[in-house]
Amino acid sequence: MNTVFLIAALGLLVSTAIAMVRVVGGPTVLDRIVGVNVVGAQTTILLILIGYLFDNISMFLDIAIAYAMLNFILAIGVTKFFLRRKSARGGGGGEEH
Amino acid sequence: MARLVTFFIMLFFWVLISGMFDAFHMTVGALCCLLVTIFSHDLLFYGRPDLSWLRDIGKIMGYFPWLFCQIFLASLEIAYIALHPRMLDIIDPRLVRFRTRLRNTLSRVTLAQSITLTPGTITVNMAGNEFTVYALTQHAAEGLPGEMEERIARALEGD
Amino acid sequence: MRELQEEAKLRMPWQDVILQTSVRVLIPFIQLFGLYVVAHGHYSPGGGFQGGVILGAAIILMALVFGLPASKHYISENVNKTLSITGPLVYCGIGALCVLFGGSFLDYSALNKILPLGPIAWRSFGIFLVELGVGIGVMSIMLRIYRVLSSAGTIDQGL
Amino acid sequence: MSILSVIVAVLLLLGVFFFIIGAVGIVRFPDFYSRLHAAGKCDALATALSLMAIALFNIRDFDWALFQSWDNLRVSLKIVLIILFVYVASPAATHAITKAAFIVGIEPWEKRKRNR
Repeated sequence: MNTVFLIAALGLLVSTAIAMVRVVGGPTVLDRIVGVNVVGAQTTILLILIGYLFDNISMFLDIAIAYAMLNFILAIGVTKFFLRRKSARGGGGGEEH
Repeated sequence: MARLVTFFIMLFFWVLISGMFDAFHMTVGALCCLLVTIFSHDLLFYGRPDLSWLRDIGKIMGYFPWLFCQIFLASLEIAYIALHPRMLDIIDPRLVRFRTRLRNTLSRVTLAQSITLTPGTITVNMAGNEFTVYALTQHAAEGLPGEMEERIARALEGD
Repeated sequence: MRELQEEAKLRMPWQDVILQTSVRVLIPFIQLFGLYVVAHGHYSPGGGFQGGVILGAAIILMALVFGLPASKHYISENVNKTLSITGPLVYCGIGALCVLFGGSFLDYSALNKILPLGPIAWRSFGIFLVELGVGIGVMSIMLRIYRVLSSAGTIDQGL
Repeated sequence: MSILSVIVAVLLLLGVFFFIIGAVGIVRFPDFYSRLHAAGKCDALATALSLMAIALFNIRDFDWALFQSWDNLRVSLKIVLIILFVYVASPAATHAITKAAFIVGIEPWEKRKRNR
């Protein structure tokens, strides 16, 4: 069974590498956010698989839950920040930059 | 009442994630649940202090398997599109607007989340009972809101 | 397309019903998980700092989605200041108490003289208390940094 | 190799397959909104499938009659909690990003533009 987990983890690494293309070369900031979100979702699974490979599932599970939560908060936070910055630049009037 | 229910939900959650049943950890757990209850009980049951949500949860559990099945089928379609060599000929993105007949906020939000979860469609905006949905293909656009709305209406609004 | 954009801008782009409803359900669980990480610091990964970060992130999430005034209603500035003093005070207080009872700084077994539980139980309990202090401090100071940075010093509107 | 192992392997590899589809999708699709289709949703499904596989694998030596090894069952339920969390949080994040892009004014790709 460890072999299957190892293969799955390698597949996840490959897909992370593909998603990184969008993170590095995305035309807009929002593209990069999407890329980072995808990488975060893959990392959650990867952490749990690592937990199995190291025989310490209950420890890595906590890290995975925290990672999923912070990933969600990161997406919303960066989105709001970008929205605010863009609207301030695009003629918000008297707002400071 | 809402506080009591929140406390027991939190206690259940604590037992699930903690897994240590000595006196010290259970005491700490009960204290933590109490703290969260005091701070956040009005977040979890905003505007619904009665027990009507219990019935809703039971009904919505029957909705999830169908949703999961839909998500799986639609994901296969997205996979077909994403791997197709001449992808640009297949996709035809468009904005769709429609009005829903769902009444309360929770069921509308459930509908919006389900639409977003089903590949091929994303909820762009929800203002009142008007949804703006971005659909990837014509086939996905035609399937809106359709059966999903009916099922949610049956599950959450009881008609 | 164009008028749809205008409409989406007009109707309070910061207040999003879908996001608010989802976040409202999630926040109590995130808080409880943060408390769990603080409380189980000596058995599992994590501890005071990490749990404090998760607790602070829950309230930052609230400030992001409901607006800064709502989060100030939840934890006001005065309470936040008190908490950010309490956290380091608990940490230093435990350490100083150990010195007072004849040990070195943060040598918890010296606390045995207050309440005879045995030095080993006191070590475990002392670590828990210190981590509680660290958690409270990290939470409130993270929240404070977010509030000051997001509103450019004047804590009124936020991101 | 029991039947459980086969189910676990199939679910896990299916999840990884959907992850790769999502990654390929966000690289190949022409505009921002269609990239979101690939990203947000294939990932939710792939996460659910992989986590289900792991949860099933975790209760492989759980004895239902004696109700021993309570810890394994607890870990599996915890994994199910992650699935529920992802299914509430992921569409909300996708929706937030979409709405932000919509307000900022990123133009969607349209078919007739290309034909012109």
